[in-house]
Amino acid sequence: MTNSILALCRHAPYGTTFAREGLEAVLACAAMDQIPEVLFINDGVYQLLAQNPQAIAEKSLYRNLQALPMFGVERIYICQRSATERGLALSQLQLTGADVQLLEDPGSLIRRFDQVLSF
Amino acid sequence: MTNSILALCRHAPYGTTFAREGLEAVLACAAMDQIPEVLFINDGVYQLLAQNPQAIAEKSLYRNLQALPMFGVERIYICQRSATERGLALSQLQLTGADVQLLEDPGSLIRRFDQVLSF
Amino acid sequence: MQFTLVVYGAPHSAQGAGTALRFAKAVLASGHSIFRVFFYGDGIHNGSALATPPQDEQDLLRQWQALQQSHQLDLTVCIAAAQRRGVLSESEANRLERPAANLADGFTLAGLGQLAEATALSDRLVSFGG
Amino acid sequence: MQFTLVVYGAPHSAQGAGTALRFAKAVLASGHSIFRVFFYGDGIHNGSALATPPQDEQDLLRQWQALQQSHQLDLTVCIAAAQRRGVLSESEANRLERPAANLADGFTLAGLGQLAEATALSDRLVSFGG
Amino acid sequence: MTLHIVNQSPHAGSALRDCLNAFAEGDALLLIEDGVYAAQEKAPLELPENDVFVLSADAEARGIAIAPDLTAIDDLRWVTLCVEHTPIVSWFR
Amino acid sequence: MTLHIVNQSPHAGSALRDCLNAFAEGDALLLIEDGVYAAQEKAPLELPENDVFVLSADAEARGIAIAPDLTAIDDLRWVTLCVEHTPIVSWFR
Repeated sequence: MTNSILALCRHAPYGTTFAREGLEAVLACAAMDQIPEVLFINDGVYQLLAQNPQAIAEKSLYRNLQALPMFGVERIYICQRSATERGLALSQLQLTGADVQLLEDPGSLIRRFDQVLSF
Repeated sequence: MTNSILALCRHAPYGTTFAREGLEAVLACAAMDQIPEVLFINDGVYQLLAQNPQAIAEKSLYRNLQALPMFGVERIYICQRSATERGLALSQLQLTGADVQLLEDPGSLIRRFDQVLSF
Repeated sequence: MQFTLVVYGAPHSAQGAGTALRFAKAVLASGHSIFRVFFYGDGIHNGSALATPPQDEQDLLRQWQALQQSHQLDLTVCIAAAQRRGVLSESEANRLERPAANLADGFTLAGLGQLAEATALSDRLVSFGG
Repeated sequence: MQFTLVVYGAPHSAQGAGTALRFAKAVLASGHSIFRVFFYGDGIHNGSALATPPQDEQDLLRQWQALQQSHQLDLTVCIAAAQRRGVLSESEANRLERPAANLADGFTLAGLGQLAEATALSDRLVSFGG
Repeated sequence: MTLHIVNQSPHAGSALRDCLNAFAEGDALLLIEDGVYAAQEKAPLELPENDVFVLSADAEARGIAIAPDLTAIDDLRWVTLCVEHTPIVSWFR
Repeated sequence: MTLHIVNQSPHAGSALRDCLNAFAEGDALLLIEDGVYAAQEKAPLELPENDVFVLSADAEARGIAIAPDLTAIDDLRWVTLCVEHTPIVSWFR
């Protein structure tokens, strides 16, 4: 039995590299068959808002996130409070091929896991 | 005529190196006879609280700050609101040999200067 | 118990680098073992052989290296994060045609799979922020 | 007008490094000049010759170097901040007895006096956070 | 008059709040990088009534709709803003 | 039960507030590094009633007096806390 893993994605894209390097770590876990579940919380919910970063010469993190379901990462949560505080509706925060779930109580989700990776 | 300079010290000591590297820059300006005035604001006011960082293997920033007046840096301000929000009294925030002034309106101080260095 | 430490902070930039080292010592002093220390994000700078702090500041590199030697620690630097930021082994420097290598002795470059493995297999994982 | 830019952000870590480069280009495109770009704090990593971003990510180093060549930019890396963090010129590496040098062509190591001078003498100073 | 530059998300860090506490009448504010999240209509902090600018490259990158009373600018206009103001203060991290 | 670790000043960043929004009954909180500024008596955020720990090395370094209802601990006790809890979540930057 290996550990269950939650990836906690807390940072907005582009301002720092936490979001990008978090995604890379999640994909690496999935490639090793250690498929994490993913919680977008705090400014991390902005990662799921459609983006167009050409003018700042970055790759679209939003587009790269769409790869998650293809790698078997299908349990994806969004903190409801975080989305609401930022004026975002669930319909604006979507991943193709994944059933993104709104979460009211992040604390009780977190404690279900053995390990939590923070990004 | 050279520019008047304000150093804006906004960060707590130790958590990041902004405070230490800010002090080094201020002393370097003073050594070049470009004596800046210094405003401790936001978490920067914590720089002036007596410290004992031996257990984290750091040099005392507080002690090093005491060198400011010796280098001719004598106009030192503390943002009153920042101190009050943190429950700090002026008597806890002192530099030997300097006349530390409480400042009610940082915005009107800032605009008196040609250049502002942020740390 | 087996601990894994994930370090995001660069030395002489964020305190997390020093905190991780202190925590590692406490883990070992408590009789537990360290499965791996994984340096990620800016934390990869902990593996730079060129960092030269002033005499009166702590030298985290030498302390990590001493700990590595005395406890055969696995100090893994994420290769992708390190490439971007300019910490290279000899073989990486050759492969990427860069003029020099700067990965410190005692540290190993490896992929994110090492983080996945450590997360899956160690008893506890603790992250040290940047 | 003469601008000085102070850069605190490391490339591939904080966006400030890229923003500073874009701002520098806009300053020059506007017909103003750049007195100095001073790399301080984590910003000194902009001067690393070893940073090797993936092909599909922007290469800030080459862009700074191209700008330096075309406009004779003064790209000064704070020597004290760089020593701590492991960015060394050949002469510094020799002096400090370190195994390699990694300061990129086009960048110069110098003391904080260069920041003081630039602050005192340029018309505008803009800082780019980490 | 001062030009204040803020690069931090108003949800994640105190930079914008700290800046507004040091804002004087007639100053200008420029939101860049993650600071553009404060330029949305329902942002958590109330911005000054005049002279609030938003770097459009950063807003576009993040998919942010800029509130109508704010002014989106490009990099060249940013340079002009710097010419028009002194000092220039950056609020970051 | 989760051990939450916060290393950011409650005045400068959202890490502590974010953590408390994800705190469950029975969880423990450890304040380290700049996080210890939340351990003072008049800190800006209300902490949980039980199981709040403060790394004493960091509090002492910063000259902070820890509120009497919190528990100051050393590095060894931190390791024990980690043994007693799972998962361990760090809130930073």
